[in-house]
Amino acid sequence: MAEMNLLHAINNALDLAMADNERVLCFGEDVGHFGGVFRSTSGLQDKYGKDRCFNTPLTEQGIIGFANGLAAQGAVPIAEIQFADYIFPAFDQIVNETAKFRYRSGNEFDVGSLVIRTPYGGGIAGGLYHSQSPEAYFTGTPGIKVVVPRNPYQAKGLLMASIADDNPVLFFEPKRLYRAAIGEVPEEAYQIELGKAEVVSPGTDITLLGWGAQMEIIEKAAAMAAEQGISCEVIDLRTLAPWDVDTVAESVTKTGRLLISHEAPLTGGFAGEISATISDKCFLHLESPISRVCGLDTPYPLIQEKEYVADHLKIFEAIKASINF
Amino acid sequence: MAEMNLLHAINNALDLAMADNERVLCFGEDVGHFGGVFRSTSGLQDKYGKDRCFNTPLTEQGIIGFANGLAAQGAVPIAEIQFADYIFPAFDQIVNETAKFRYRSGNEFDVGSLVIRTPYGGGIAGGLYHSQSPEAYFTGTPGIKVVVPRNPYQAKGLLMASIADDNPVLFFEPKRLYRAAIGEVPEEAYQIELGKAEVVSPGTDITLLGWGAQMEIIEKAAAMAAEQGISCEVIDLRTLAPWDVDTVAESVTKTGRLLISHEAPLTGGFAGEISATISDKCFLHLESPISRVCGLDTPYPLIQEKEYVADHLKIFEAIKASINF
Amino acid sequence: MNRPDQHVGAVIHQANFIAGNALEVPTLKVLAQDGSIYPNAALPEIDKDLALKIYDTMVFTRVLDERMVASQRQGRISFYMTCKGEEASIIGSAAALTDHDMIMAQYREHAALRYRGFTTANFMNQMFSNAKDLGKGRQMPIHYGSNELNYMTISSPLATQIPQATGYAYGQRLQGNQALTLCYFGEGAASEGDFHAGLNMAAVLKAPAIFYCRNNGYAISTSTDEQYAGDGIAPRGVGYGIETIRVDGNDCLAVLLATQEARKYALAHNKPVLIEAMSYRLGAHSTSDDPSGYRSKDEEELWAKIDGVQRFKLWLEQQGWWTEEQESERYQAYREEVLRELKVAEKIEPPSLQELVTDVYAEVPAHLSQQLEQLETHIAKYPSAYPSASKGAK
Amino acid sequence: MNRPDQHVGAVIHQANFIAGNALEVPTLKVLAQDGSIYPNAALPEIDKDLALKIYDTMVFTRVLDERMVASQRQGRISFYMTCKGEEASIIGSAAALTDHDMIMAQYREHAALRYRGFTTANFMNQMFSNAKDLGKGRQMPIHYGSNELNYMTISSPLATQIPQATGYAYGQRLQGNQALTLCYFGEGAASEGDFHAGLNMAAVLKAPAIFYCRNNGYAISTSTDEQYAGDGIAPRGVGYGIETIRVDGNDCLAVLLATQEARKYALAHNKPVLIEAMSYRLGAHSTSDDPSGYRSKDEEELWAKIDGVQRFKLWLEQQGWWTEEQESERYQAYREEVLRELKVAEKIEPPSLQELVTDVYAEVPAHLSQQLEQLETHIAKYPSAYPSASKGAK
Ligand SMILES: Cc1ncc(C[n+]2csc(CCOP(=O)(O)OP(=O)(O)O)c2C)c(N)n1
Ligand SMILES: Cc1ncc(C[n+]2csc(CCOP(=O)(O)OP(=O)(O)O)c2C)c(N)n1
Ligand SMILES: [Mg+2]
Ligand SMILES: [Mg+2]
Repeated sequence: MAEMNLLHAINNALDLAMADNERVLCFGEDVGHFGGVFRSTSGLQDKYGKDRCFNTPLTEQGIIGFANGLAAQGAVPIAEIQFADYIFPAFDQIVNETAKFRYRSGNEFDVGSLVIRTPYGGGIAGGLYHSQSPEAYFTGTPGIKVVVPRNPYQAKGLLMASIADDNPVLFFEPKRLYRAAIGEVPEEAYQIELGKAEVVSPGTDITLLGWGAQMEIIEKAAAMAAEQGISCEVIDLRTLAPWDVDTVAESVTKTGRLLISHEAPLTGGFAGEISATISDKCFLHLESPISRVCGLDTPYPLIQEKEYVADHLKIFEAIKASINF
Repeated sequence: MAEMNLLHAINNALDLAMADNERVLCFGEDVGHFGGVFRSTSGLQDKYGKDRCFNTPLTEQGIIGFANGLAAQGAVPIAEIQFADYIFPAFDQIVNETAKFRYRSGNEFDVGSLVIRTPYGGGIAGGLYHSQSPEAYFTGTPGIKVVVPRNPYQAKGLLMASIADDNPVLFFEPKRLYRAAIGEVPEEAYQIELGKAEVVSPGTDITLLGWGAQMEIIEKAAAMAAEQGISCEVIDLRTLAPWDVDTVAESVTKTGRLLISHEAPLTGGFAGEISATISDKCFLHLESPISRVCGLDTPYPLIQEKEYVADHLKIFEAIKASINF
Repeated sequence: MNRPDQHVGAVIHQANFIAGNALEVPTLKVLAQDGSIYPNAALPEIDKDLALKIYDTMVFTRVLDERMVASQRQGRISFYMTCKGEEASIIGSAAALTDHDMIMAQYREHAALRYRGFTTANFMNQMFSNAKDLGKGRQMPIHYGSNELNYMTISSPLATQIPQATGYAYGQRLQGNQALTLCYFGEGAASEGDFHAGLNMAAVLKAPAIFYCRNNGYAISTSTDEQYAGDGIAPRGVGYGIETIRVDGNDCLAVLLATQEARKYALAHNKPVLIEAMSYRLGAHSTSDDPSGYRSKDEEELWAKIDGVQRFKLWLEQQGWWTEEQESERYQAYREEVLRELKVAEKIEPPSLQELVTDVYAEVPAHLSQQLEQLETHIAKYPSAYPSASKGAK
Repeated sequence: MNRPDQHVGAVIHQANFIAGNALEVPTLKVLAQDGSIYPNAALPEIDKDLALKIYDTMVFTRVLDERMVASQRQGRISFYMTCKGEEASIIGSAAALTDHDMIMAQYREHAALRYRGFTTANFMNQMFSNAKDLGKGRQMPIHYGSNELNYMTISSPLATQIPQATGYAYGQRLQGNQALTLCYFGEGAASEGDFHAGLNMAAVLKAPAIFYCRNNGYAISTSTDEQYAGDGIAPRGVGYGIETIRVDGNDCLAVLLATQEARKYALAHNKPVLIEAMSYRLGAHSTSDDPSGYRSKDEEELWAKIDGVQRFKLWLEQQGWWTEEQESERYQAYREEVLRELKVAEKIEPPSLQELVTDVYAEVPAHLSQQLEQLETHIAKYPSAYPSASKGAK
């Protein structure tokens, strides 16, 4: 075990993967010598050479197109998109190509070895182009897995599992936690199974569901609720596509209440899909409407970030409203 | 009044808009002399000249980037994307630019005059790249309006309203109905207000909600249900973003049941958002879980299209299940 | 190190613009229209076997195109695209590769797939979307692919294969197995952003790829003067620092020569090469298209006269390698074969219902198993409404 | 009509590739390092007023950059980017335009905005995201924009402004008002697909746009040899059939001359022009960046020596238009002005809470009014937790 922040945990996962398999490659804008603008690929070029860890020209559609080709060829590409806000030029390569590669060819070809890493989310005074949480654009796309870790331990285990997984994985990293989240992380390789939500803390009155950086905020609200005698079951979804319906449904069947919180705007966010599915599965168990505490339906603001975000106070109020429904 | 198919209705709307305002321009791949691969811009170049109706080079990101610039300059661009399946290369220009143009500039600049037209949907033996219904990728993006007409009369009125609207509008045209849907359409200009759902036929037992080409299928199922003595209230949402929550909620408050059907895959489709919102608003009125009858969570198939789609039989079965819940 | 003198070649003191047409791009020609070799022309590496294999593929492609357009008209298949007019260009380039080289095509290059060994049955199974289609009946006709033959499955979205080819070739270079990737695309597709990304990345990252632009004059109805204002696609190569050549696409020997040289160069230097083959789409864009709406018969006839198949045949005859008798025999044989295989393929059952949910992921996830199960239950209620149940397939 | 002879210039019979560096791109230089004019050099249209306005903008920009980097270090603003090293390039090009011409910039071109008349207060209000910011406090520092000054609001996603500039210029042409669009972008951004789309469309659709590439050696840490393998960006112009010129970006007179000529050409012919200005990003990429991780002090010093501001000043002095005394006075005055306006701006309240939901659409739709209302109710419960309530803004 070693104490690592989230960046170190990711760097460590990449390092172990590259050491283990010479076909693993890391690339993206500024990823090479410089180690990425957040330094998550720091030291990898020195260790594994320029052919395996390198800068690309500044073109996200090119990066993912290139990565698709590499994966089809049998390499194990780990492509970085510098900010999730800049993943959209690569949208066609991801949604029409990555996600459909195996299906359209009848399994003659696939890009299952591909991992796309990208920092997402707000809370860093980044305004509308350095704060987005675009996960729902991808959870509605059959053929890719979507994974979001909440802390260093999870980040390493989930990233190693994503690299090993035989499907393309979009790995969203909560950049607000890169240096802020610190925890004990095993130094050796390990994997956390994809597709499984985790009950972070058990409870009886209401289920609180989230992922990534939002988990910390949900837990803070749960602690406030606990002081009021409300027992929250907190779940980290971890894999958003395909997602673990059973764990969530089981919890809601028990608690009778569900609150989902994410950073992205409310309308069209992934909470809507979860709410629709759980309403259906747990219809007779729900004691109050499923609550969604999310960003406002606007672009991500700058100076009014504090007001905009789904913070612990808003979640706490929504918990009370759900209990008192 | 004249009898028009859906293509004629659209062509007629474009013609009237161009005649009315010389700043209206129509362009896209093969849109000029040839009049578009579906012929919706037929005759417009002859009538209004090459400067106002023209072919572009083959680049969707370029078409929408160009259209954004034109709109900011004060022109009224109507850009065509040949198939909705090919809108993804333009995703960044739409989601990061079009949708955020006014907001990010504090209203110094806007692209409110822009309309993007694109044929969407299945049922034409088009397989995974000529059948997609990507509306939910856009309904989760604040800043754009999303409109889908169900027949020639609606198409003309909604398109003319979209052109007049001071917000960028994404206008999805149900290509399966281009020639198949025929109806009476006024020859003069008229608009159908955006943002308003339409109760197509009133009913008491269950609300059926959809949009575009799916309406025809929903109505067929409603007719089957009627034979069994089930009275369906059928609603065409028409504008998907921002959507008319009130009309839907009012209907569901009355009927106590809701079924939503769309062509796109279930998971992440816009039905999830509607279900989540209506569950919340109508929690105490719902007598059965909200039902979603949608495409399977796979890419759109070719030879197994009939099995894949949300057809009237599946909807009919779901209506019965909801009633018998 | 970025130095102030890095890009400074000559210095000028007047604002003289470089003209948009400043770069002179010559065209490589080897074979004259009458089947003779131009005086002093270099010849590609070619012997009788290779020449006959090329021509055999040309004949097969002509027959296939002719038959399938007819089948589409008869309603037997839903859609088709011919490569008529571009056979010399496509087959000549494919013939310069080894079987280990990957081909990533756009869609109009089935002649290259045939050259690689795709059987007539393979073609038919794909076009009839039956259970034997390697692609499991999921894509429209002509979206072929074969792992065994190193021919990447066609994807409809244009130009996406270009940066993918760069990645594929990069992977090949790292594996050091002296194989490269040839990427076909149209002059229309070359307007997409992916073209720019793919070529620039290949040059910077040293990917041994051959980018082969089929400039056939049209992208559906859009002629080249509405597609670009420069001198075609070739000058763009220089913009990326890529070795480039333009070739007469109706001249099979010129195409073969250019591609053979490109392959040698790319593998020796770990660098990409751009080839622009000038030709013409003699047929409609697809069976959904009617070109009379946007171009003249005169124009079509002008190009039909300089057809590459005819030119190559004249050369073969001059070598004494081909006769009119062989010609009619071969056409006859292929017509029969295509018709026979067509009849077989159209009777083969469609893929099983289960294939609706396979290959979305490497394994079928829980939610898709459930969706399939529900679907099966539903179909059982209405068997006559669904082809899979009514035809008894499964 | 697509004719077989259309693209056929010279014919060759050997497979001679055009080399990746076949196009020789000279560099325009007017002003030598010592402030003298090169013998025989053409001069731009410039008089004393214009020259002093240019230099005044240079001084202001240096002061602003210096002060704001310091302010960021002090934690007063969150972020900053300088245009240090590129002032001559940016101001020289902006000075060739009329006020009716639209400027669409990347982000490092605030000197051009200043040249247009953006006040010191305007700058400060944007960087402090206060209620007087034209952008309503929604974007990070340096994302300026002004409708009145025809300077499009900056957007962080790179290169998106390039095809937009094509559209804007096309609209200008149709309106026939003899105005054009100048579009700035970095050599890094030129790798994006939008660059390709924007330039090709401009050439084909005859949009009077000047595409101005600031080649400053780096895209964050990525040097030009990892960005492209060709001879910079200029040769790409020829790929699109666009008139092109390369200019010494540290030579303000050369930049001015090239841009003046480009403007005349673009308006006279309704065609785009590509200018590549060779310069160097003397500072860090942004205040979040530390260039010592990827480049040497030696390299930086090499470029600092050929600084364009110093060069222009020497020329002014040789004209007798500027003295050391004026120099120190002006620096002093701007330092005071910037500090004064900074102190004013940082005390101005933030935009009202209502601005959270305006401008998403032309009017505030029902669901956003509701969200705002709920938010107001919520904030009223926890006033101390939210800046808008605790600071009493609204
Ligand atoms: C991204 C995308 N946009 C549009 C289309 C529709 N489309 C199919 S083929 C075609 C024309 C392609 O022209 P070109 O690249 O010159 O190839 P050719 O058909 O001439 O062989 C178009 C516009 C598509 N398949 N993909
Ligand atoms: C689409 C997109 N990708 C990545 C980024 C992150 N980014 C911001 S500036 C920059 C480098 C730009 O370099 P260049 O175009 O040369 O401009 P310079 O900073 O040198 O002026 C990068 C990668 C972005 N803003 N947008
Ligand atoms: Mg073509
Ligand atoms: Mg740069």
